[in-house]
Amino acid sequence: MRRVKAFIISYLILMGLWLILTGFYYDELIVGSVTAILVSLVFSNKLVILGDFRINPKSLYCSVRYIFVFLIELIKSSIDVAGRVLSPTLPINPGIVKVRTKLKSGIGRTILANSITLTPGTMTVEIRDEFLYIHWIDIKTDDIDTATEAIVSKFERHLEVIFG
Amino acid sequence: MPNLFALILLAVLSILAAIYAVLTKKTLNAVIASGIISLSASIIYLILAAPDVAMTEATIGAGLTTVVFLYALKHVKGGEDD
Amino acid sequence: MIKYLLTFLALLGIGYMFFPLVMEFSTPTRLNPLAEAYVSSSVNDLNMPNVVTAIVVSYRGLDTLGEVTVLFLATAGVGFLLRKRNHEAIFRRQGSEILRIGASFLAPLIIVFGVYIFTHGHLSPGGGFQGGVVMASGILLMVLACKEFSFSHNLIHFVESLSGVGYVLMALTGLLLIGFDSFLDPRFLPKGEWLSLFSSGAVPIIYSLIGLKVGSELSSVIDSMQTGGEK
Amino acid sequence: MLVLISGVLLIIIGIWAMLTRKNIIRIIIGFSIVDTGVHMIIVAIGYIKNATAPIIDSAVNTSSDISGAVHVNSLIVDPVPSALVLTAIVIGLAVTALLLSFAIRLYKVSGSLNIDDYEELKW
Repeated sequence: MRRVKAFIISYLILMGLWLILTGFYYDELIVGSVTAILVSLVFSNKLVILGDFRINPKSLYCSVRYIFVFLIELIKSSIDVAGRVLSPTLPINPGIVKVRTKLKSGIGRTILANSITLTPGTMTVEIRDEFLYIHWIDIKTDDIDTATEAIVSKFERHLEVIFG
Repeated sequence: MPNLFALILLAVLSILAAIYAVLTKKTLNAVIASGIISLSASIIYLILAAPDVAMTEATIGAGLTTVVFLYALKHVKGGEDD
Repeated sequence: MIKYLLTFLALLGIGYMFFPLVMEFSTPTRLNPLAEAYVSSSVNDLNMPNVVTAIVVSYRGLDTLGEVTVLFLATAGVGFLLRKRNHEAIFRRQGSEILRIGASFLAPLIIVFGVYIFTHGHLSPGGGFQGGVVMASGILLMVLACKEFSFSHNLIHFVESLSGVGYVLMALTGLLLIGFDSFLDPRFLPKGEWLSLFSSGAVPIIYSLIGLKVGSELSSVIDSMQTGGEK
Repeated sequence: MLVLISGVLLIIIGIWAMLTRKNIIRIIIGFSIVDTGVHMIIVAIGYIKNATAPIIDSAVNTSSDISGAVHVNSLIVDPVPSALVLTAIVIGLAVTALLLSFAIRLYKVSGSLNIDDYEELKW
């Protein structure tokens, strides 16, 4: 069941890429479908991770909301880091903190780590079991739970609904 | 005119990278310099209105050739033998 | 000292050989008759916008067949020189979880992009060689990121043989259907509509077969270089 | 013209590398530089001033006569050198890979990359 779901999702993603590249024509649809089905079949062992995606109204709502949450965080932290760079005293205190994540599925953890990396000021260095090691431009605390609250939880809340 | 300026810049860049590839002591640096030559050559082809050749040079010359060289360097332990 | 002098003289001689080429060269202002003929027959005969593809696949198709043969021989040579002595897996460090999942998510997208490049070789820049290399770079990403990833050699060899045989069969079909002097002639399929995917005869099919062949051959070159004949 | 000169210079630099270096990998790098130089020369010969790419789409001015045959009116670059270089680049990669695998074999057999250490073929 998980494999079938992963197959359908990967087919939709590959077909979406094909239609973005070509435009919506009858003959492009045929060739694109054949290509997407073949590639999904060949990579089905690897793409089985996509089966973690939950398809229900709540998770779709959360996916859309996650994009906005991410964009807002991106803008907020960009302004923060720009302010630090421009201020003459250079108020930075860099270092690596350890945080905990509750996410189990691999693709959810990858999206979490990439979101943390993409927001300026924080960068995921390594991921081991349930711990993420994050390079932070201004360490406020080195306690695991407080750091988790500050960096991870705002993303994790939504990803938990989507991927579990 | 901006095309001519870019052409001069790229031609000079590729020749400098070639001289560096010959003169440098480290083989790894020479490999990366030859990748830079291919990359600037591919942009030159784009300016000379040959997009097919530019695509081929960018993917093969700058991409796969460099990777194949790096794999070879891994097997000859860095290749510093000069 | 004498060695440097000799080298310098040799380089000077080579430079002198190119001297007339550079001095007497003037950028032409219009196409020569051969190119003119290729352009007009590519547009009118084959209904194909990309003239370079028309030359590579159709008018100079025999060159391309020879080139695919050269590529095959070089691949076979690399595989022979760097063959594995025993079939133990060599030690490689495992990539991190983010890298593995990101790579296995990206590689199919890269391969679909490669397929797009070689199926649209007759409409836009690109074609079998470029698309094949893009596909091989997707395979390279998987090989670099995942330790346990061993792409099925049987599948690769199957794709390679199938596309090679298909290419020659396409060439022979032109010979059978059109006439005695039409080896590699793609006009046995309908010309189709201008700028649509199924147009310009059999060119998209031939270029796709070339793309699959180049992609699988370069993937096996990457695999041989990566194992490198470890003892 | 400019590209032509830089192609010639690349060829000369590549041959310089092949003549003076002792390391086999460096000789192969010289070979690939010569390769790029030759491609540059061929592409530069096919260029026509103020021309567009040889792809006949809506950007190119065309007209059709009574019998339906299409004539290309605006200037496009010579497609023949492009097609030749296209195949030459791919063959260049194959030859480079073959040369490198020879170098790896030589290193595995005798543990050296210096061409002065290979004296079996001298007479």
